[in-house]
Amino acid sequence: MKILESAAVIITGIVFGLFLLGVQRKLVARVQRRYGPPIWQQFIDVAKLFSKSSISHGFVFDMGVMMALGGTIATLLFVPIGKLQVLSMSGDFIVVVYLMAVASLGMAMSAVNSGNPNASIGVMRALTQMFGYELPYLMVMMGMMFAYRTSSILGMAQVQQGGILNWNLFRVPIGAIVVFISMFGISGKKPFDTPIAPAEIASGPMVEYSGKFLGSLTLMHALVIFVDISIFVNVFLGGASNYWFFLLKVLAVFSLMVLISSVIPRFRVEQVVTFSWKWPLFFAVIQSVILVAMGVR
Amino acid sequence: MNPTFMIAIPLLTAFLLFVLPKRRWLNTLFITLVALFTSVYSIAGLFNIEKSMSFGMGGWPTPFGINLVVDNLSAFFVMVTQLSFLLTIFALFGWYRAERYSGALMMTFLAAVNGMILTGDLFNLFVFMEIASVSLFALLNLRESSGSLKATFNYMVLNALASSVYLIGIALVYRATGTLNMADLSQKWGVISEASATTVFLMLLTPLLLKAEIFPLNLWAPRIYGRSSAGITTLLAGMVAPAGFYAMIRLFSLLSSSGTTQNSLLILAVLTMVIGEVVALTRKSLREMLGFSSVAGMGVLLMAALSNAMEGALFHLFNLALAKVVMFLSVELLTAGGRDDLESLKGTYKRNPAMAFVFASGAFSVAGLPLFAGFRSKLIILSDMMKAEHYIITAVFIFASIVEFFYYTRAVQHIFSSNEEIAGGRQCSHPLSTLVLLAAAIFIIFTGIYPESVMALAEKAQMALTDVGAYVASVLGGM
Amino acid sequence: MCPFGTISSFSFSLLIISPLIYLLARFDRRWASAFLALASGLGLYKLATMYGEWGLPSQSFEIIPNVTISFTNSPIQWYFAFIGLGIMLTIFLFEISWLSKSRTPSAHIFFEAVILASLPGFFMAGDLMTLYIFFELMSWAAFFIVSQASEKSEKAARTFIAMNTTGAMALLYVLFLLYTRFSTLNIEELRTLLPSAGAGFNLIIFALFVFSGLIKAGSFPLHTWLRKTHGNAPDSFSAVLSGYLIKYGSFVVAVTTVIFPSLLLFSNAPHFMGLPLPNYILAVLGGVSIIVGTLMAIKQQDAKMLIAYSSVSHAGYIVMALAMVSSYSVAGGLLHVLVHALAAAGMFLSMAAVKYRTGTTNMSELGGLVDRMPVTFATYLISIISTAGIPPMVGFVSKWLIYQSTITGGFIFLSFAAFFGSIGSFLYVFRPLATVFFGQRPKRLENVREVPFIMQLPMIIISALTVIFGVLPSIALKPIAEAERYYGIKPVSFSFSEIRGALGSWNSVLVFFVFMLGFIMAAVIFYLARKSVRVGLLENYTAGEIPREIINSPELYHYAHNFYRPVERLYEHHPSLEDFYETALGENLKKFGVFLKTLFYNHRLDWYLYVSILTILFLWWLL
Amino acid sequence: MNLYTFTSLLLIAIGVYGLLSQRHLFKMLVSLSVLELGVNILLVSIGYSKDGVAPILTPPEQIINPVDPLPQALVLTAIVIGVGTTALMSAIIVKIYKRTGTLDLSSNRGEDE
Repeated sequence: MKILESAAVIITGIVFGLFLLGVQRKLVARVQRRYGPPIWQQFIDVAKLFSKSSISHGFVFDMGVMMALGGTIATLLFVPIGKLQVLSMSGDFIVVVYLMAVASLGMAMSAVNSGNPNASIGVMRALTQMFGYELPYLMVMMGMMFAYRTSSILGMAQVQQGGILNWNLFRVPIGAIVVFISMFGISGKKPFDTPIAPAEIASGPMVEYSGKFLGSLTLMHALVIFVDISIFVNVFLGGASNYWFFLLKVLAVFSLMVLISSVIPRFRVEQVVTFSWKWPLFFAVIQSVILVAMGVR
Repeated sequence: MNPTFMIAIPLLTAFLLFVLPKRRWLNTLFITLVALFTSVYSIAGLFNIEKSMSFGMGGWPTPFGINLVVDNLSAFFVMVTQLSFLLTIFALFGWYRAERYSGALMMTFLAAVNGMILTGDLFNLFVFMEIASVSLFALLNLRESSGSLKATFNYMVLNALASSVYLIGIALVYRATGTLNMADLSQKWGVISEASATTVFLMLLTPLLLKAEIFPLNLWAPRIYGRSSAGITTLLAGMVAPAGFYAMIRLFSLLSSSGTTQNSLLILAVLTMVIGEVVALTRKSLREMLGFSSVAGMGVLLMAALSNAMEGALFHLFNLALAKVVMFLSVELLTAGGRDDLESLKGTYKRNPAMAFVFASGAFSVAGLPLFAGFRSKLIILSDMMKAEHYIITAVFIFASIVEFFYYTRAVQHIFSSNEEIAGGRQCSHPLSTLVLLAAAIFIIFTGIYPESVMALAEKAQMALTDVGAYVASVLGGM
Repeated sequence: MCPFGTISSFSFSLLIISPLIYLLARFDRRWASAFLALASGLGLYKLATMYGEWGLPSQSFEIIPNVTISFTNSPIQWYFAFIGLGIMLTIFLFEISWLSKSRTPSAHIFFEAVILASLPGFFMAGDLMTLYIFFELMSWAAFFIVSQASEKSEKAARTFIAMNTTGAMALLYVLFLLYTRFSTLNIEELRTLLPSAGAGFNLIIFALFVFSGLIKAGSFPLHTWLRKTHGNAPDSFSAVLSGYLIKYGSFVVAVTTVIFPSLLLFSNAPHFMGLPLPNYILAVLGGVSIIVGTLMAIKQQDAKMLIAYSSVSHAGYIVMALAMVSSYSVAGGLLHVLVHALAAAGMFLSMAAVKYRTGTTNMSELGGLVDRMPVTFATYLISIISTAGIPPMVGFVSKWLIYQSTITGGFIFLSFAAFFGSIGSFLYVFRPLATVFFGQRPKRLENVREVPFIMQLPMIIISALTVIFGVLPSIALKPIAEAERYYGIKPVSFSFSEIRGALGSWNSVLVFFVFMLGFIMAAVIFYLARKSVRVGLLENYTAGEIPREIINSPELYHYAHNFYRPVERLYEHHPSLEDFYETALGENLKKFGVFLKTLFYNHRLDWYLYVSILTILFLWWLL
Repeated sequence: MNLYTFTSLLLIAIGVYGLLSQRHLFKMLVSLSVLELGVNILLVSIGYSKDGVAPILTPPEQIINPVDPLPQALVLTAIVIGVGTTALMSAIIVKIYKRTGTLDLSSNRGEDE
């Protein structure tokens, strides 16, 4: 039973994640008054990438990619998706956040081992940026965990039941906004896309990938976006008891993100840090002070 | 033990040297044997002193004539000075042959220092002090190469001044009480009014403070230390200063002094310590550094003595004297009388590993590193000072110890530096000096691990110091 | 026979035979090192047999009345000693081969024998005086080892000894404060006696203990000796310094907060979020230490100095956790001691291995060593994963436990510091990975080989332990829970595979296997696809666009210098405590000394008069 | 205060002033001698009693107003010591002059600071 559920979760993640990427391309195109590719274009791309030949730069280059994809898949299993709760009983928020770091580390390792300086610079930028956006995110979550006395994602979803006004989005509004901003960073959306920045450093970490490597990383990217937004939905939007309803919420949040990011220019790399440490962090601290001092109403 | 021998034998030797054939090795052998004899005699005597004993000189009954007093305290100090002297003689053996004059001067000096410690009479103390000073001055200037003559001249003038003050003090004491015998004086001290008592007391103390290198009367000391050869500096640090210290604490115990006097002396002691340590930190020349450190060490001793840590002070005095003597000598042998700034000392352990080891053990002992003798005595001092609730002074002492630890480890680090190639091969010193100094270094470590033997002596000495009644009784008992 | 006799005799006999070890090293350094490895192994075995026999009376002898050299066995002490001996064992194995790079191998081994001897003496001290004595012995031996590496390291060693002696002397002062008050220095007795003393007295005791502990632990604001000392020490000794010597400080902090019941002592003091103010201030200092260590580590150019600052940051975690004295924080703090010991030893040893083969640890001169030194690389990788606190390694467990405490206590700043250090550590630990092991390999490093097996072995052991404790932290948590029980703190709750915190629980075995599952799935996907073509590092995307002569010089193609320039720029004008201590304290003291020196070097007699009069006036004013 | 005490104090003051104000080594030596002389007179003046008889070779029963003999003995010793010191110091001054060519204490010639 568990195995079936796990398979369902993984398939959902991959399929829906790729679907989201398709939606993104379509939406951006529409905002830019283009027609855009079909929504299933990403499926075609990934299938094509896996069938092509590729270039490897050594053992760590391969292993890093596997670590990245494997780490994300593992993370996915800890996140509750509607009623599909495979391992979410022990889905500790801190564990999930750190498991995602395994994936990032794998990818960074692999990219740097390509020997291309652009990749190194990209990884440096990614890490720098992470230094910026993770802090406000974690500070808000600290307040939430203190207030609810739980670090379980499922637990946080459950306390919000009973009407839309019980959602943390309305109980913890500042925090929700801060986390929403941080999610741009996690999913690498503008203005937080300095690591990729095709015009400056030739797609940064991705510069040396081809064929199945690029395919795996696309899958990973799709999964990261899915996991990330799922956490947001669970923590701030009350989760969902219904599988489809959950996916709908994810889609809604994602669409909002894409719409916003499609009209914003990119930060310079140090601007990311100064910005994140100035406003989101400030509000995050305010929010956690409020949460610690007064709890959740 | 009979104290007369301790004075008479060296003096006799000094004169005999002029009768003996003019052979350097013979002179050296002779004074070595005499030093050995007096040392053994004093140390052997130390272990069978039951109570204090007084010896009247020249057939006079005691308060009128001069008397010598042997008790555990004076015997302890005689042991310290004798050991310093013996070490110096042995360590310089083979490197520095005593000629007739210097041998005679050294013997006179030894007799005078022993006299300073053993005497029970204020004026006699003055006489011995002067003899010690004069023979020391002569020794300082005997060799053409030895340091600054002007420094010596200054020292002599200051010394003469301080002695004059002491003489005035004696005049006042005698006018008021009619006695110069220390034991008798301690009985009659109450006759003097309190204000004059303080003045007289300080007058008597002046040359002792000068000898014991207490600020501000120690301004002469560092230059003498920095410019003189090892023989002289060891005599200064290992004999004159302890003897001055002895006379001082003896006066403290016999003559009651006011709290203000004690406190101001305590502050002077702390100042001596802090100034000495801080300046030593900045000195590049090893001898000068050791000189300032000796000054600071005397400050530590006086501070401990005045803040109820007498036992620790006596034990520390033993350790300090031994370590200082050992260090001065090993520096002399390490540099072969040459340059002694820290940079030029880098890596010298390759040249003379034994002396480097000796220096290190002396340095660590003074710095108070566990396993070395100085650590145990510092511990006792600290513990007693804390018990007497001298919290701030203890903190200052601790601060001084940090500074001290730092510059000593720095010096040792330079000597043991492996980052410098040293020119020339090994230059081992005379096997006898090496052996004796190594034995002393090992004794330092041994004392650090089993301090009981020396501590027992220090404890007995301290008992003798506090037991004024027994002292007075032994001197005046015969009346 | 009392098993205790053996641990003290371990200490003493090692001290006594250390000159013999010196001679043995003169004869053959490998035998000496192997002998010491064997000795530490023996010590470990002895300790292992002593587990559970707490508080045994020990042979002791007095040094001043009621103050003895004595040893005792309590869970915290056992735990620290065990870690220390373990680290020393690996170092000695490493040095069997490494010593050939040392310029003074015999002296090195001799002083390390002294350090090894002082180890059980310090950690198992039943009496604070014992603690102090071995503390000093250790500093002194470490001082000489550090001096041996190079010209620079001599100065570094002086900084080290200056600060450590200051700490030791503060400890000595506090010992005598305690001694005058209670006439005993026995730790167990003081534990029961201290609550009877006043709060003011306890505060002084606490402050001085913390002062000395922070210096030793290398924690803010007294961390300044770490960079120079760790960076310039002989390479393998850096691992000892960071892996085990700074744990002395952690131990002193543990004594102050846990063994002396600080919560009870300050129960009448003002509280902040339920924590007594002194404890909270200490925790904040720990937090600042995390932040400072992280920021400074990011901007280092030398791998060893970078790791040194990472030690500052980790010392901060330990201090912070121990200061909070809750069930989770103490468990987390103590576990973090193990984590950092393993991680720092792993990182420093791998850097020592790199230097052994390449002769430098300056990151911009290195690159691409992953193919040449795979074991070293793997050790470094595992150690940094643990340092950064990423799940399958033990580093995550301790951080998770610390978070439990900061979050449930509602300490916003402390949580912030903990998160800051955790995320920042991704940055700085990645840098040596990227610039030493990855990227273009300079031509002169073409012929670098992996270090000999005897040097790989300790690295493999450390990596294996990091993983094993990461998957099964319950092994390490067992003595920790025992320690908490012993000192009256609610023990942390855990089972074979699950750790239960205040906010939730997680299953370490499950996480590990899910991760492995994910990895296998990814590998299956990966290997089902078409096989890739292996190419060299210089053949990459930009290959066609760069002139041949530049491509042939891989150094030009390696992004390593000023790696985190964008971040560094944010705080490049920061004030430096290191300078502050050196100029404000050291230099000014020297200037003062030079000024005082002029007192002594004047020929004129009237000068003496002036000085005397001034002194008399001073005394008059004072009294 | 009798005349002797007064004289001695005056001499001591002159000596101290001389020591402090003079830079010339021999002048300093002379000042020191004056100082010592003053101290010696002070010592003698202790034992002084007006119209006293020295208790030398006089039968004890005839002494009505004896002079204390002890200070005189002390002074003898002090004088001897003073002579010794003075001689030694003159020797050193000569040596200083030979080496540095000056008798000025405050000059730094020949000094290796």
